Amino acid sequence: MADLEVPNELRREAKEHDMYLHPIDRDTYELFFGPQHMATENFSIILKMDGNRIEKAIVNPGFLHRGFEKLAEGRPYFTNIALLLRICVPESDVPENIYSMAVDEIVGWEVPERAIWIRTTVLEMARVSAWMFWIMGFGNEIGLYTPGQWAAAYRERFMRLYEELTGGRVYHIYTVPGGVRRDIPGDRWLRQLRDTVEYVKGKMKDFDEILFDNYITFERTEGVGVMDKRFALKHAVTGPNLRATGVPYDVRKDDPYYLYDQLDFEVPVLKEGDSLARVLIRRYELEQDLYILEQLLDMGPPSGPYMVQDARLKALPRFKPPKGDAYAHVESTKGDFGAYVVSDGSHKPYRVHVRGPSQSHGVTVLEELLKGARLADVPVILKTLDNCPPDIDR
Amino acid sequence: MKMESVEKPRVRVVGEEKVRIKKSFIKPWMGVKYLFRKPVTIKIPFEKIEPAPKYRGFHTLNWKTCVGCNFCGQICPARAIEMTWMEGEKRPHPKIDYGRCTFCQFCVDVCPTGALGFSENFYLTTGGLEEDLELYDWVPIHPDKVRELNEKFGDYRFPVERIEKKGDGVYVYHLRDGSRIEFKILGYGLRPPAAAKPKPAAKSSGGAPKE
Amino acid sequence: MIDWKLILEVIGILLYATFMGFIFMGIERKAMARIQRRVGPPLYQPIIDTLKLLGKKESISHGFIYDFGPVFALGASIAALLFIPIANFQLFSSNADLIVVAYLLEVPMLGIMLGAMSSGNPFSAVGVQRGLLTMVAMQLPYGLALIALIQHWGTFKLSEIVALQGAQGWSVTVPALLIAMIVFDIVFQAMLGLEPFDIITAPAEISMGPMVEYGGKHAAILFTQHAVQIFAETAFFAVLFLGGASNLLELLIKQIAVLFIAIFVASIYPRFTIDQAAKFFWKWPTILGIIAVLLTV
Amino acid sequence: MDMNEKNVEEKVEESRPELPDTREGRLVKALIEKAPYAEGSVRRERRVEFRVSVERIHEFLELASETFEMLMQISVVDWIKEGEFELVYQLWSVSESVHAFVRTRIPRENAKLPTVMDVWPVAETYEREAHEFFGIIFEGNPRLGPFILEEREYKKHPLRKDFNMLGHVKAIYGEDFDRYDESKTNYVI
Amino acid sequence: MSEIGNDGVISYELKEFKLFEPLFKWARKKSLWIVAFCTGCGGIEIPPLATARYDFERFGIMPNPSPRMGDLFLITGYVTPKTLKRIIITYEMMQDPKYILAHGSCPINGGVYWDSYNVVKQLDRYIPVDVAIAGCMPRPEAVMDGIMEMMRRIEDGTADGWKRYRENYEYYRRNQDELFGEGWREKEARRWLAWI
Repeated sequence: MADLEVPNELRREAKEHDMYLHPIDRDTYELFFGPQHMATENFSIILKMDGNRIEKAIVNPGFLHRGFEKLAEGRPYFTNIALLLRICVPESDVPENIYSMAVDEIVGWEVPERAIWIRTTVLEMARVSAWMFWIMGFGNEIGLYTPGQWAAAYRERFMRLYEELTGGRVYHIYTVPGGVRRDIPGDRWLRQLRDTVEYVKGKMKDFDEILFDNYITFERTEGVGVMDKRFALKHAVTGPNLRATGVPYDVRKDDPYYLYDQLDFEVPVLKEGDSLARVLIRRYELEQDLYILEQLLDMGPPSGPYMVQDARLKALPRFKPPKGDAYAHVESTKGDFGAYVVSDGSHKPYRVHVRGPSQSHGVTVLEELLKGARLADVPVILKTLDNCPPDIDR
Repeated sequence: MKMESVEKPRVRVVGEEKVRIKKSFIKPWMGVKYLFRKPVTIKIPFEKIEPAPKYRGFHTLNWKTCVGCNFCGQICPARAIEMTWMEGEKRPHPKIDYGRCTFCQFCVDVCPTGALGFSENFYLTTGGLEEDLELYDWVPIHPDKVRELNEKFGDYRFPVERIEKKGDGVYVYHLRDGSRIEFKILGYGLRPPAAAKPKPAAKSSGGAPKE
Repeated sequence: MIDWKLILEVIGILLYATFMGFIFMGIERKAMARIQRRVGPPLYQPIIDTLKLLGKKESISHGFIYDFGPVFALGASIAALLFIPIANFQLFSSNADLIVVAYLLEVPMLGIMLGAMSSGNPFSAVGVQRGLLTMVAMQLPYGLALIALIQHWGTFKLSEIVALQGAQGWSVTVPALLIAMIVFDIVFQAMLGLEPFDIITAPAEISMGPMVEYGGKHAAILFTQHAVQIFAETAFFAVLFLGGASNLLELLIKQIAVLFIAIFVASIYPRFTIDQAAKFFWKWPTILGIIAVLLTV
Repeated sequence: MDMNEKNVEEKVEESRPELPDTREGRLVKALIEKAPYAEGSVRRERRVEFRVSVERIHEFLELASETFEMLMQISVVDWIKEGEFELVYQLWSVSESVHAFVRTRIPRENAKLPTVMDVWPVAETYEREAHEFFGIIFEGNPRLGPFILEEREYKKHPLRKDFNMLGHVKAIYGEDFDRYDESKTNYVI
Repeated sequence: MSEIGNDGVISYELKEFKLFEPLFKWARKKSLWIVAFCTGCGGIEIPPLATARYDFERFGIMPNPSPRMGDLFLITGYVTPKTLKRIIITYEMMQDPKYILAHGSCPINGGVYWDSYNVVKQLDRYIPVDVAIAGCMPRPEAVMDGIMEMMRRIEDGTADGWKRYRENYEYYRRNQDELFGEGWREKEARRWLAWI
C-alpha cells in the first residue's frame, strides 16, 4: 500500500480539497476507522498509525448531517419538535426539552406544575435508558458482551413505559412548548415506573460485579485518554467527562431547571480524568438517577393541567411567539445540551442552534486524546467520552 | 423579575471514596448464574406483543365528518398530507404518504372535527419495487373498519393489502379481508379541481426498473 | 499395501470431528446466549452458516497465497487431529507425538496469517501482527505446562500418557499438574480465540482482523478449520489432563466440560489489549508454569 | 420555581444601562470596568449579555475568559434584512454559574473576524462549522474548509438565509423528487 | 461464475453447486448476517433486536463487522449523500447473494427530511431495495417482520435485488453519477490515495 506512487498534482489537489491532509511517511500506515465499523456509529476517524500507536487522528464527521437548523427555519414552532428530537437519538427527550424550554422563555409561559413534573420524570427516564445503552456500548467495545445484553433488555422496560406515556418508543414527540402532549395514563403507569426503577436498582449489583468491578475493565481503562482540568475547561468538555477531571459542574445543580432544585442528589467528582474515572462517574450517576426517579415518584405528580392555557394555541400551525431569543440547556448523559432559539415574531423560528455535547468532546478533544494512544484504546476512548455523532453533524 | 431569589444551590460533591470501587478477579464469575435462569427474550414473531394503547400508528379517517380544512396539512412537519378531491365527496380528504410521515400525530391533535384519528397498527412490509411502494400512499379508511380487521386477524398490520391503480384516477384498495374500496381521485389541492380531469400519469422515470 | 481400515477410520474420525466441532461452536454460542439471558441460536447454526458461505458467489481473490492460506490451515488442523488418540482410535503415532500435536495445533494460525497478509487490508495486517505476538507470548507458559506434564509422566507419547493416567489417576489429581492445567487452560483460551484473548479478531477494534477480507468459500473453509481445531484442542486437553477416554461418549463429556470453562471465562471477562496480554502471559502463567515444572523435578 | 418565565415588558426594562445589585450585575460591572468599549446588561438570573464591536471582540473575549471558563457555542444568526451576521458567543462561567451572550455584528459580504482558538482551543470546531454553514472567515483558524458537508453543499453555505433549499433539492434530486405526487411541494404552510 | 446461457439469459445459479441450490437457499434463509453499518437513526432499534429482549440470533441472524461475509444490509433510516457513497461501496464489496432492507419512511420518499439538502430522497434509484418497512422509526417487531418477509422472499426467489443491480447496472450507475458527479469513485479513491 505504501509503495504506491502518488503524483504531486494529486497531492496538491487533495491538499486543496482538505487542507489538513498531509502526505504520510512510508514507515507509517493509515486506517480508516469507520464509518462501516462496529465501534463507531456512522462516524469516521482517519488514523495515522505508527506500529500500534496513533501518531495523528483526524475526525471526519458529517455522515449524519441533515441540516436540522435549516429545516427548523422552515417549519412552524410546534412541528419543529417532531424534527429536532432526532438530533440525539438515544435520549431524544433532551432536544425536545431544550427547545421547549427556550420557546417557553421567549413566550413567557409559566409551564403548569404537572407538566414540569412529567418533563422532569421523562428526562430522568431518558437518562437512565441512555445509561443502559451506554453500558451496552461500553461493554461491547471492550469485548464484554454479557452486561450489554442485559442492559439493553432492561432498557426495554423503560421503552414500554415511554410507549404508554407518549405513544412512541424512541421518538416520543412528547414535550412541546407550554407543557406536554398527553397526561399520565393513570396510576398504573406510576406503579409500573416504580416497579421498573426497583427492578433496575436490583440489577445494578450484577452490572457492578461483571462490568465495573472487573479486573480487566480496570486494566483497559486506567490511564487511557487522560485529560486534565484546564484542558477540559478550555475545550468546553461537559458532563461526566468534565466531572472526571475534578470540576463539579452539573447543569442540574448550577443552572437548575424544572424540579432539580428540590431534588436531592449528589454530583460525583474524580480527579484523574482518565477513562476509568469517566466510567466510575457514569456508574455513580446511574445510581443517582434511579434515586432521583424514586424521589419524583415519592413526590407524586401535582394535580392540574398538563398544558398551558393560552388562546393562541387554538390555531396551532399559526402560533406566533413575540420577538426575542433564549438559550436553554439541560444535563444529558453526554454533557451540557443547549439550544439557542431566535424568534422574529413570525410563526417559524428565525434561527435554532443546538449545541450538542459531542461537538466539543467529539472533534478536537478526541483528536488530542487519540494522539499517542494504542489502536485498542480507540473504542475505549470513543465510548468513555460517549461520543454521539448526530450531535456533531446535526 | 426575582433577581436575588434563590441563592446558587450548593453543588453537593460526593466523596471520591464513594465513587471508587475495588477491582476483582473473582466477582465477575457471579454472572454465570444466569446460565440456569429463564431468558428474558420475547420470542417475536411467535409471541405477540400488544402495542401500548394509543400507540401512534397508522391513521384512520372518518370520511363523513372530515371537513377538508387542511389543518392537518398545515401542521405536518413532513408535508406528507395532501388534500385529495374524490368523486362523490363534497370536501377534500387528506391523503397520507407513509414515505414521509413521522407518526407525530400532530395532524390528529389539530383536527377540529376529530375525523382524523390513529390506530395502533404499525406493520407495513412490502417489497422494494415501485409498484409495491404504491401502498405507502393512501387515504385513510374508517376507524371501525380498521378495528374490525384487527379483531379478525389479531395483528396490527396495515389494513390495505394492495392498491390497484386503474386508469382515469380510479383507485381500488384491496383490504385484507377481501373487500374492496373503489373511488376516483379528481385532483389535489385546496381548491376544487376545475374539471374531473384525470391525474397525470404516474411518472415512470423515478422508480426502480421492473423486471 | 493400502490399509483400508485406517483410511476408513480417518474418514470417519474426520467427519465426526467436523460435525462435533460445529456442534461445539453451536454450544459455545448457545451457552453464551443463555448467560446473556437470551435464547440463542440452534446448536446446528454453525453448520447452516458454513453452508451459506459455501453457497456464496465469490469473485474476490488476492492471489494464490490468499487462497492457499485457509487450505493450509485446514490441513494443519486435520494433521493435528489425526495424531491425537481419540478414544480408542490412535490413527497416527510417533515417539514424540505430544510435541507434534502441540505445535501442529499452532500451525493453522500461521496459515490464516499467511492468507490474511496477502489480502492487503490494513486491518488484516494489524490482526496478523497481533496474532503473531500472541503466539510468541503464549509459547512460554504453553511450553512450561507441557514440560511439567512430560517430566511427571516421563514420556512424549500421548497413548502412553493416557495409559499411565488410567493406571495412576488423572493428571489433575497431581498437585503440580493441576497448576500446569491452570496454565494450560489460560493458554487454551487464547488458542480458541476467546475472550479475554480474542485480540486477533477483536470486532470492535479491527473488525475481525485477519478474517476481514475473507468471505464466501474461503470463510467456509476457515469455519470448517475452526470446527476441526476446536475439536482437536478440546480432545488434546482431555487427553493430557483428564485421563483421555476409552470411548467417544466419555471423550465428548470431557470435551464439553473443558469447553464450558472456556465459555464461562469468555462471557465474563473483557478483552485484553495486545501488550497487556503479552505482559499477562509472561507474568502469572509463566510463574505458575515454573512452579509446576519445579514441583515435578 | 421555574426560571423560564419572563415577560416581554421586563426584557425592555432590563436593557437599560443601570445594573442591578446582584451577582450577575456585579459581574457585568466588573467586566465592563475593564473593557469600557463593551455594553453589558443582565437579562435575568444567570443570563448576562454583552455587545462588543467586531474590532475588539478578540480582546474582549480574552478578558472575559478569566471569568467565563467555557465557550459553549458560537451561534451565528443571519439578519439578511440588515445585511449583517450576528455572532453570539455563548459563554459559561463554572465558578459563577452564569451564562453570557457576547454579541457582535459583522457585515454579510466579506465576513471576516479573528479566531478565538488561542483563547479556547475548542473554538476551532465551532468556527469550522460557522465557516462551513455561513461562509464567515475566521482569520487564524488553519482548518477552515469542508468539515461536515461535502464540497457541493459547502460552496453554497446552506444555513444562509438566501440559500434556496427547495431549489437546491430540485436541482440535485430532480423536479420529481417526490415519489407520489409533485403538487405537495407547491403549497405554502 | 455467471455466464450467458444458450437462451441469452444470464444465469446466476452456481454452476458447480447446482445440485445443492435448494440446500443453499435454505441455509441463506436461516443465516442472514448483517453488515454492521449503522447508516441512520434507525440503528437504535437494532440493539434491542440483537440483544436479549428480542434476540434475532434465534434465526441465525447476527451482525458481522466485515462486509465480505455479510448478506443483509440494513439501511437504517435516512441516507445522506456522504453516507450513500460508502453504502454503495460497501454494497459492492458484499458478495452475492446480498439483500437490502430499508427501514422506515426516509428511504422511501425522503421522510421528514423531504426538503433537506443533504438527504437522499428515493434510495431505490441508487441501489436496489428488497424489502421496505414503514414506521418512523419502525418498532423492533416491524423490523423483525421485515426480516421474516425477507426470508420468505429468499425462499421463493423474489429477493433478487443483487440480480437487478447487475442487470441494470447502467441505470443505477447513471443515477449515482448524476447525484455525485462523474467520476466520484475515482475522486474519492484519489483523495484517499493522497494520504499514502
